[in-house]
Amino acid sequence: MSSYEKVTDEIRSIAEKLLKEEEVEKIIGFGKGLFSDEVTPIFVSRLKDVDRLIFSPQASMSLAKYLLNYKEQKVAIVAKPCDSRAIASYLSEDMIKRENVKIIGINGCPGIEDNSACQECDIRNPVIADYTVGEEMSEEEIQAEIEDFEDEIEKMSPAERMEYFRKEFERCTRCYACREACYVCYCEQCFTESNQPDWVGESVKLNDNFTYHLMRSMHMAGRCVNCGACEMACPEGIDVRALAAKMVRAADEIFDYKAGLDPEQKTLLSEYDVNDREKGFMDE
Amino acid sequence: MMVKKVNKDGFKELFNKLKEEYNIAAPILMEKGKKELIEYGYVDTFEDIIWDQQPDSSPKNIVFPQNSYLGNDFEGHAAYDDGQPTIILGVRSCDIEAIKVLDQVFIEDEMYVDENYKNRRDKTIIVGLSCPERQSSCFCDTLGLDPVESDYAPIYLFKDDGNFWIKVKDSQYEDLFNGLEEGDQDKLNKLLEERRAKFKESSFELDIPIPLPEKDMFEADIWQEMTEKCLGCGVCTYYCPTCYCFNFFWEGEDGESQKYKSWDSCMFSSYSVHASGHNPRDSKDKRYRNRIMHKFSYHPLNYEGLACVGCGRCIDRCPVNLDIREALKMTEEYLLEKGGAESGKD
Amino acid sequence: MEKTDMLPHKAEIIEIKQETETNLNIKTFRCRFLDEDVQEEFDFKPGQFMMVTVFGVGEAPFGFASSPTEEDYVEFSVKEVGLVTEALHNMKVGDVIGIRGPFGNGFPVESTDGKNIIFIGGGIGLAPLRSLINYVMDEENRDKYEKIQLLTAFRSPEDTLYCYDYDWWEDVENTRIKYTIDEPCEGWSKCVGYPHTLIEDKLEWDLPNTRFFTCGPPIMIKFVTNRLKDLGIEPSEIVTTLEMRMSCGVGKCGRCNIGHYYVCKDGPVFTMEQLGEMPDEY
Amino acid sequence: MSKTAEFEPKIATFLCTWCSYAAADLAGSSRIQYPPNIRVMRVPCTGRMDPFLIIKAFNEGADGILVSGCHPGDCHYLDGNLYARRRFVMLNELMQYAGVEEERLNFTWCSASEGKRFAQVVEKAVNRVKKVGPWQGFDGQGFAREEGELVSEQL
Repeated sequence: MSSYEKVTDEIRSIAEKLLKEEEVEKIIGFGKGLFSDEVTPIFVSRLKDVDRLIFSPQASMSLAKYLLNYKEQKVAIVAKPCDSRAIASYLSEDMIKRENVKIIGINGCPGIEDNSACQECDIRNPVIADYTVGEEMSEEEIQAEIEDFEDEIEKMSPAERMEYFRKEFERCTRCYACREACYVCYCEQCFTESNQPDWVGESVKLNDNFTYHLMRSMHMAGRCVNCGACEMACPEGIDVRALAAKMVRAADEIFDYKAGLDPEQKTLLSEYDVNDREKGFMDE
Repeated sequence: MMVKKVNKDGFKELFNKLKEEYNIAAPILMEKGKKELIEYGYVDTFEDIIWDQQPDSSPKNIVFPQNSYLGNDFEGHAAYDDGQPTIILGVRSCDIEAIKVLDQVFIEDEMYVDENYKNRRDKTIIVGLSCPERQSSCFCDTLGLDPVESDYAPIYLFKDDGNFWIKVKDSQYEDLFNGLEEGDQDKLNKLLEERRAKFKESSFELDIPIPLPEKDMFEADIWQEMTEKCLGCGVCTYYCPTCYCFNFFWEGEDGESQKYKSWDSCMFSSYSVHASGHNPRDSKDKRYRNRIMHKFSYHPLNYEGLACVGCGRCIDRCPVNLDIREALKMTEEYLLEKGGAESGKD
Repeated sequence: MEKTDMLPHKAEIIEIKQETETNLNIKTFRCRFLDEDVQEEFDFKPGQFMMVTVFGVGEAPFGFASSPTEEDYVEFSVKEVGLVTEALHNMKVGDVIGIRGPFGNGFPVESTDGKNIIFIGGGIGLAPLRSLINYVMDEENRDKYEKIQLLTAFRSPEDTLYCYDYDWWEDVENTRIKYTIDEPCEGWSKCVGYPHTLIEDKLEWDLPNTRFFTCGPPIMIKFVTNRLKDLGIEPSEIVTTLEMRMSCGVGKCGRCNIGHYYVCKDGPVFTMEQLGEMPDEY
Repeated sequence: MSKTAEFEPKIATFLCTWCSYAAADLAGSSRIQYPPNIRVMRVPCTGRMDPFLIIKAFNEGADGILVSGCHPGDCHYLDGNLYARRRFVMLNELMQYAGVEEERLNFTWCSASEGKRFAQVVEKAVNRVKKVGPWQGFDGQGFAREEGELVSEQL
């Protein structure tokens, strides 16, 4: 696994080179604010700010979504392996232009502090990158990291699971930080804003919250890269990622499908295979 | 004006006495998934109350809950909850000033008084608390607030290590505290002065005209850069003690449909989108401009005083820690650069 | 008569007029309050608006289309665009809706005494103007004003509104009523073309002491007001009414603001002079 | 009768117009008896089935859902049901993981000639839903019911 300091230095040197040679106008990375020392996304366009770029255990946000604001500009982006999968899936959906993006991929990603997604992360090297930092992690090392992981919720009975999610979603204030942090959610008008048909009620009663999270998680089928940005963004500490992680595991087990592995890959639900398994059907 | 002084046990006794007639809300530790946050909640045991740390969210949801039931279509009169009155204990100056902003908008406006809010607010007694020390992201004194004491709360507490000083400014509540030992007013003032001096100098200076010049700021080109990392979610408005924008929603069919009022956020796109699809504020930088201008220009123009109390919640709870202090600094630089920021109405 | 708990009065629909059907679906609703003394006391100024509640569905702002002189009912016109408007369009005579209001500042009626008036209304924008037109054309008030001219603009002959008023408007003395549609269409003998192109040759626009009232789609308001300014009309004499997303109607819920002005409380009627000072956030 | 015997589940049923709806017609015209608990909604193809419709059906008080379309391979639109198949598998996984009992979610294929099979499918679905009892809503508050009959007639 690479160390944060080594990754930080390499990012800075690459960033300096890119800005000096004017290959890009802006570097999207992580850094500290002026007044607070929390590590959050920053946008470096001047050489003197290159030293603000940091990679630390707090670099939790998925930066890929910011690329949608710079479609016509040349930008570089610091990409954790999960972010690189998000970028690959954007490329497969023609949301961004490959020639406008320089990807600085992080090999052997050391993970994000108390981000439950990193415990089950099985892809720790970027799937697509122009430059890479840190040392690559071998498959064995990756498997060693996650072999003792098992999902607690899966072991519960349906009633216990329902109770668990009710207790979690009761606290939801519908601030939609999970939706805005997620690379998948870039719709112009979200289903939550539609009142014809009225999919989700506007109250923050448990039923509407539960429906909102269920419906949003259904969009994660075959597209979620399990980066945990939604969970890290939630001000109420809700286990938002649980349902989406189930989608990731289900796609892997049933259809042997992982999201965002390469830009040519089609998304899970936008193609089919004649002999797909019909798991859960009445007569299977 | 009456000053009482009690030790910890004396205050606990007072707490238990008050608990019979009042619901008491105070900062308590709330377990939120893997996070543990200090928030205002209804409390039964005195020991649960946390005094020395600024709560992670404000008492806004007690006086102005996220969903409040207004009434239904067959009775036609407003639904008032006739529960016990509430005491909110341990409210710091920033949150008291925030409630003052809500009162300005919903009660003190001569043209329109919001019954739903007024009914709830009249049954709430705010008990202030002198702020022990600055937290990482608060800057209330930069905006002219006095962290050590606010005169908007009828009752004010000063807690040093062992004792609770109770300063009762509103005579109607004096009988709640009779039978307690008198406190020496000068000694209390001395303690307040000491704490005020001890309040370490804030690292955040700000020199902007209030209200911010409307047209200059509107055409400023700083908003895009300022909100580059903003996700466009609604956390800053939902956890801001002075954000009071709301919307209505209905439940149930005709004949027994109920009308509710719920929080709304100017950071959401459906906040100002027209039926035709046109949206005067269609991107997050325009919305954040509206948010900053409402707090530092529009509210001072329509009412008086700022609609920001420098509590720092929008910084701490924001997923990307968008710092309102950085935004204000950029505004200050822009106005200085633009040559002599003339204050007052544009 | 300020009901301060944001709950509506109940009102019954007593008449529904289908204005247009082919391109846009516009109906005009005439309602009476169920509670007699609410109907008695209910008064409003032309240019004000009300929040109409469809119980169990939602609420939306509509300008008064009837004049305050028509005392025993209120009228408003609805174009079917969304949830509440569709629910309204599915209603029939006798159904009950909720009305909250009146809200907003309304047209500057008093300061228009003794002036010439020119109305330029486009599409559904004619609805709020109609409240003022019927008010000034009413025999009680007609003599307070000099010449009254009206230019109504619609997309096509099938999109005209309030046809049943045209004869009455034309009969009132010292008035000039012009109707226009966007493109020529056989069987249409009146004017053709966008309203801002017809001002010079179809209206006596240069009478001294004239006040202009215009309302319509934002694009039309922009062109008409710019053309009037080019013709040298004082911005303070060009009055329009704006449409914004609204919920409370009393300047509290925060969404309808332009700068620090709340369109529902400080508007919806503004003069071009006022709009000039405000940031163009609409 | 004891409470459970009384419980007559309401099953939101989405039938593809070319096969399963025709199968239902065939079952009816050939007088094949099957439980009356299903509330049929016709969809042009299971490919049109938006997962939200199923979640909304539960929010409107349905105790279970039954979705049936043409057998894979003979879809009128060639591959509508093939797309739908993956969607239903993932939706099924999600709903069960969220705590909805698997008996409430019934996905199957019925071709136009299988009137008998359609009746058996409905029978099986109704029994499966009866086994798990009335649906209490995602928030557990349940729905207004008068003696087992769901009040809100939206379904």
